[in-house]
Amino acid sequence: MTAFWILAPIMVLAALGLVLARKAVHAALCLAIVMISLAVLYAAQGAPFLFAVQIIVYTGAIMMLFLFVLMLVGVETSDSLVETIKGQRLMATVVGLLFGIVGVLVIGQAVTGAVTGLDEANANGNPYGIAKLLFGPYVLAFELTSALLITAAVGAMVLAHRERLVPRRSQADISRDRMREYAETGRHPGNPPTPGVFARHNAVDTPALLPDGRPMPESVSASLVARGQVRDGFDDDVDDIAKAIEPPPHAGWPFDQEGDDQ
Amino acid sequence: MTEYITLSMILFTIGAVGVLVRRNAIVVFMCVELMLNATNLALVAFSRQHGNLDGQVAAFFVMVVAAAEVVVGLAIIVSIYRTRRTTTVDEASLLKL
Amino acid sequence: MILTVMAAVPLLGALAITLMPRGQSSATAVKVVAVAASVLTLVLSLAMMADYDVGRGGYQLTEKHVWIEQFGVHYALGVNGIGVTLILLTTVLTPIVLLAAWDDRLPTSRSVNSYLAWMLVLEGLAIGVFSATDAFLFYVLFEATLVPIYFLIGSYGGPQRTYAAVKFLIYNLVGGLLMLASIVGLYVVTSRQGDATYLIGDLSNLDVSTTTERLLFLGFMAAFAIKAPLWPFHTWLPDAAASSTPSTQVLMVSVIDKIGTFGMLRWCLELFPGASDWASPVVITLAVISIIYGALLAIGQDDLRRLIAFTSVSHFGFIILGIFAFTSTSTAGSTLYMFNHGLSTAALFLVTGIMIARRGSASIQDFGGVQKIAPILSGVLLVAGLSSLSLPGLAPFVSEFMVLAGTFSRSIPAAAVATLGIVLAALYILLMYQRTMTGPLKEGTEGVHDLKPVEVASLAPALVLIVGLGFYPQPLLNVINPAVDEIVSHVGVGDPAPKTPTGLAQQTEGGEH
Amino acid sequence: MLELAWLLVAVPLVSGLGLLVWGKEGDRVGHLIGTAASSFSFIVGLICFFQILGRDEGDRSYSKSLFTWIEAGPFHVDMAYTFDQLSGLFVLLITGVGTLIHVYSIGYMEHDARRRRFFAYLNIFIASMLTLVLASDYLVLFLGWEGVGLASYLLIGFWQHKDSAAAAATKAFVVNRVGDVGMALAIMLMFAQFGTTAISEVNVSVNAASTSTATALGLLLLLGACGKSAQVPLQSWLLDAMEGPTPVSALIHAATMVTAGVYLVVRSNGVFDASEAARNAVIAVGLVTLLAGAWIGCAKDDIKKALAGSTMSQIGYMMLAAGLGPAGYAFAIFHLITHGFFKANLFLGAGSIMHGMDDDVEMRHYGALRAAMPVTFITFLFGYLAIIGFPGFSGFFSKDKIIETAFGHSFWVGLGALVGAGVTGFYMTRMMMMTFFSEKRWKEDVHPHESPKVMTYPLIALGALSLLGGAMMLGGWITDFLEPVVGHAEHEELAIPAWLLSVLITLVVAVGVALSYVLYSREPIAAETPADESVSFFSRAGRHELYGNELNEAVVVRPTRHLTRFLVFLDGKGVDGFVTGLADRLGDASQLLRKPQTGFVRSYALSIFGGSLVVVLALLAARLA
Repeated sequence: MTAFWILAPIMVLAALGLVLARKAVHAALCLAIVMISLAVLYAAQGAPFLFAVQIIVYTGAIMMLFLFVLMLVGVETSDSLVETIKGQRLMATVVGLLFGIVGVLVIGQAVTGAVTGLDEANANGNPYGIAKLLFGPYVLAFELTSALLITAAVGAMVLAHRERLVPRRSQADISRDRMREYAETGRHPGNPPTPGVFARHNAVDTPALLPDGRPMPESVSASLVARGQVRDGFDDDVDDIAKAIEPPPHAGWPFDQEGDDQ
Repeated sequence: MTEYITLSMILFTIGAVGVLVRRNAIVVFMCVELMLNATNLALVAFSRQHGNLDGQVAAFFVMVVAAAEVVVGLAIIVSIYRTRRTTTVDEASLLKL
Repeated sequence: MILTVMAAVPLLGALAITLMPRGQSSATAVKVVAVAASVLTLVLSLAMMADYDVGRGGYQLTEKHVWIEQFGVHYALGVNGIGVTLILLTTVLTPIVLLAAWDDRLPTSRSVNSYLAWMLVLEGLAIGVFSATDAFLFYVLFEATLVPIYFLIGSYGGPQRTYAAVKFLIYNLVGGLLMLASIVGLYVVTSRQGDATYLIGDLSNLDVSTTTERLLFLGFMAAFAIKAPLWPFHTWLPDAAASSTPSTQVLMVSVIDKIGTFGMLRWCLELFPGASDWASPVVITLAVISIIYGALLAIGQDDLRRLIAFTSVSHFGFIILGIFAFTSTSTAGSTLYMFNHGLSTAALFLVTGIMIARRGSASIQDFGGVQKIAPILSGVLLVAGLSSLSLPGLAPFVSEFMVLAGTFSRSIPAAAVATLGIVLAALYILLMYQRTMTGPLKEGTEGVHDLKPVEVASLAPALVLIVGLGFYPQPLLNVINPAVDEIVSHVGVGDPAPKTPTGLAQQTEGGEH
Repeated sequence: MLELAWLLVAVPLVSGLGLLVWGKEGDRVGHLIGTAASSFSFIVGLICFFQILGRDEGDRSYSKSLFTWIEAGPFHVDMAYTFDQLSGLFVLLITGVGTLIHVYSIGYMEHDARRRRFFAYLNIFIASMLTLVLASDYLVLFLGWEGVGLASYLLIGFWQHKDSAAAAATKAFVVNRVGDVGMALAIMLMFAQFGTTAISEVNVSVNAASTSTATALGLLLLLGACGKSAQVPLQSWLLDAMEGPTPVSALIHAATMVTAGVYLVVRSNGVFDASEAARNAVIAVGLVTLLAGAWIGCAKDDIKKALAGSTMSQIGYMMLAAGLGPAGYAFAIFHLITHGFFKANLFLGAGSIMHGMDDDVEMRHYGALRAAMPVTFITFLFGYLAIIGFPGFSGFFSKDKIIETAFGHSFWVGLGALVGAGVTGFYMTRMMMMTFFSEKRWKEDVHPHESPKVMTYPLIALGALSLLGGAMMLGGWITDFLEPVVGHAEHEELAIPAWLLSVLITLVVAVGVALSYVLYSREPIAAETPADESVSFFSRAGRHELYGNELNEAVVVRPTRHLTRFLVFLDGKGVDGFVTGLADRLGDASQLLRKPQTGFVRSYALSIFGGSLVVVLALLAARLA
């Protein structure tokens, strides 16, 4: 029971975190926490099979799906928390509170009586018990869910699949377009330099340098720029080096021949 | 036993409010998942209360359905994103008189 | 069998006309066919009159075939004194109307074929309605008459025709739907007492609780009160009349509006005597209001057609007053009034129609001193106007006086106020006549030349009938009386006996004179 | 011939309608046919009259029913006529004077293009007046009553191109119609009360009915009579009716139509005998009209309007006599007949004066016409002497008898009648002075000449009748003749002997005449009507017809016009507004319902969530309750 009292607050906080997080990724993590602690609770409730399924299927697969789609859709789309529909937030909280109170106070008390526990049901193992039920009375439901899963998979594929309306752009096309664009707009036909070229580092977040020393912002991937994680500390490196090679004020020969190359 | 039900009810309500308040489609979707998990918790708790495994089987089925639903839901969100470049729920507001 | 034939002939005529080629060249041929069809119906109606046994009363020339078995609906036709009078009115007026429509200028895009076809359809339906003795059949035809008038106003009327047509339709449909509720109520009530039936014979001695009877009555009454404009429901009539051709006005006001009062007389009184008696004080007050209200508004009108429409509202007030006074004199008077009002309003509408067509405007101010350049026209207008203000010697006076005398013995205040109507009637007709016909010739009215022989020929029958029936209404009254006595005895209120019958006075006085 | 008495009505009616419908070619001979029809009726009337004279005292009333006019349930009306002493006298008066006026109109309307139509209307008038007089059922009487109203409408508005004529015609018809409301209500009351509207039966059974019914009946009939005979409440139309041609004024607005009211009262003597209150009302109306008419007569400068005022006053006399009960009926009829003669004579005289003075009616432009129109002058003089009651002339006999009976009734009523006689003397002398005796005030291009023979012969005939009319009174013939119809009246003695009263009356009249002579012969009469301000209150009131028109305008016409305009507004905004308003409200309601459909998924989600909450609460409530 102690597990419950430890996990319950965590779960509630995580749930609130899910709702209140600014960034979608944080919300996803909170949800993961909730799911895992739920799994533990299942174990505490004498449902080891569900414990495993929760961890593997639910948190492992479905949560990952969410993260995957978040990545696809753009993790950076943090929606502003300002409310557009007039009175929506207020009403939502009011109705929510009311529902919660009613639920907790009334339904909570409704359940009385001793807990019979699952010892004899899990006599020869929880998975065995569930399997007996699953392939006994619930076999039809089981088959139906399989059909459901198939259709869901096909459906998702159909939805996400985009018909190729335009013929695939071959390499020849790409080069011809690049040259035309260069002619018309003067845009450099070649690929943008990869980050880190001629720069102090070859890390992904360090922009490449132009011959005159200015950084090239388009060399860093857009998502890093959007997230503001582009290393720009390039100027201080230059200063350090400049200071390092700065002749002492009173330095002699190699540095005071400024007159000869005018 | 009642504390499990209370916890599930709290999670369920938070999930519901989350659905109503958040504007990002994916977060809304996650809140729905939270609500489903809350119900699973209640199911398991009751199965233990009554001493038979039906609750757990129901929870199992809920998980299956949730999986199918997430797949299709996310596919829809992706296709909306791809056409509209946005995932906020309020953008798709043409379905009105 | 003759009733079905008589209803069918105009419908077939209409069908024939629609099939005939359209366009200017065949216009006269179309008109000739139309008039021929209506004259044939007139001949048939005279044949009907011949073998209608006046003395026997009750429903004659009946025919009955089962139509919808489950509802107990029959295709049942039959005609009593009142039905005969109104069918005669329809068959007499339609040829006159078709003749009057001979050179109506229709909106360019419309062909004369459909214009005349709709009128013949209207005549056929009207004959059907007047001879239906099955409540369901009556209701169906009652609603069917709305369609032709909607199209006649909607596509051939004046500038505001669509508004007027839609208003007319909605007004009457609302009434119709209320009546539908009662028809359904009837089915429920009759099916509870044995098999469901709609025949007027079975329905008239229906024992049903007073509240249901009153509700059913209100359903019927609503539809009829809107159709024959009773005071609060009259606003559609002036608009419809103001924006439709003279022929449509005549058909609408003289024939189709009579279905409302006919319905009250045959269906409200026969089916729900108790409820009618219960509702009679209210209806009498509304009728008196519509008499005075219609007359006052007629005085205040500037558009000729609206003026005549409001006079009809006033006359309908008299008819309804007569019906709901439940004395045989007043009821016979209101039936005769339906016939006479049909004639006098037809004459008025047609004459003013000719005036408006020639002058090009319907407002009274645009006329003046027409009497000098069109004496025959002004003479006919004067006679029609005098019949409308019910001058003794012309037909409407006989019926109006019977209505008033009958109502007087029922309730003195109602009759007294209604009699004021005859002064207002004199005002609105003579003021209109004075403003349009007398005084110096107003410039712009030179175009109003006198009546052509064909026009005089089309108006003459109506005028001759008005004068004839004014002096000798008895043949028509003999037809009406048996039917009316049945209805009044059916309502059971009976005639109030005179307080000091002459016989009694004779003895006391010793008759020394 | 009595059974053919219906020809009296039929022939003028048919000839009237015929002339109306007849085209242009009828113009040449139209007027002759009209006069022929009228004289035919006169001859038939004469024959019938002598036939009933031939019968003995008791059964001089012949009635015959032609056909059932209206028969529905208890309501039964026969188209029947009764030819008895009273209607006989009237028939002779109507057809006699009518024919003379037809002859006169041939000359008077000579140069009027629509003469055929004029004679048609005259014939229709004669026919409807005869229907009125011969009717033996109140409804048939009502038929004649309104027929006469229609004829007067057509004849007053005969010169329709004049706006004033058309307005006067409409006014006459509408005011008559107000009277007819009373008449119609009376007939309805009879039907409700006695179940029949036959004149004889009603007048008999009215005694059995309660006096309140009799009074109501009497008052309603009086209202009808006032409308038709232009008595005080409804008298405004008579003076405007002078717009019509002069023969019309003579026939309709002097001799026949306006006396229809008196005929009605006399014919319904049973009703008036049964109720004291009704009789007093008739007396009151008669007296007031008598004085009002005389007053107006004194102030009017238009010769026809002055004569119309005098007609009103004389009919007041007749009404007064009729109101005095059985004693007065005979004298009312006697005065009615003599008045028919001399008033027609005066009007036709005025007509021939106008004929000579280029249709100018202004007495101020007359003067010294006795030389220019000798025949007109003499016949006018006879009429003048008859109307003021100069001894020996017809007026003397009939008016004295009325004043005598009036004194018998009550002193004040008698006095009123006496004063009336005096004032009559005053205004008639004023008219004679201004027209024939004072100095010439003619306009430049006017040269009066005697009217053609066809106009003067009727004048001479009427002049003679005005003189000899009194003969009917020899030995009280007329009272005995009418007794079976109007009922016996015992002759009560007055405080003073009869001859002394006659001398007194003649004296009063002489005073009136002298006063007027003095007033109008001293200084020359102004050629132009002096302005209202400079004239005394009496003349000003007289000129405005005692402000009768202004009263009608204020009390009736203006309120009705405002009411009509308000109702037109109410109908447009109120009733119609309500209906179209209903439609708009429906539109607004549907707009309102559209608001919650915002399109946002989350607001729908909120409503689902709220719904589920409500369901939970409902379940709890159900469980707990």
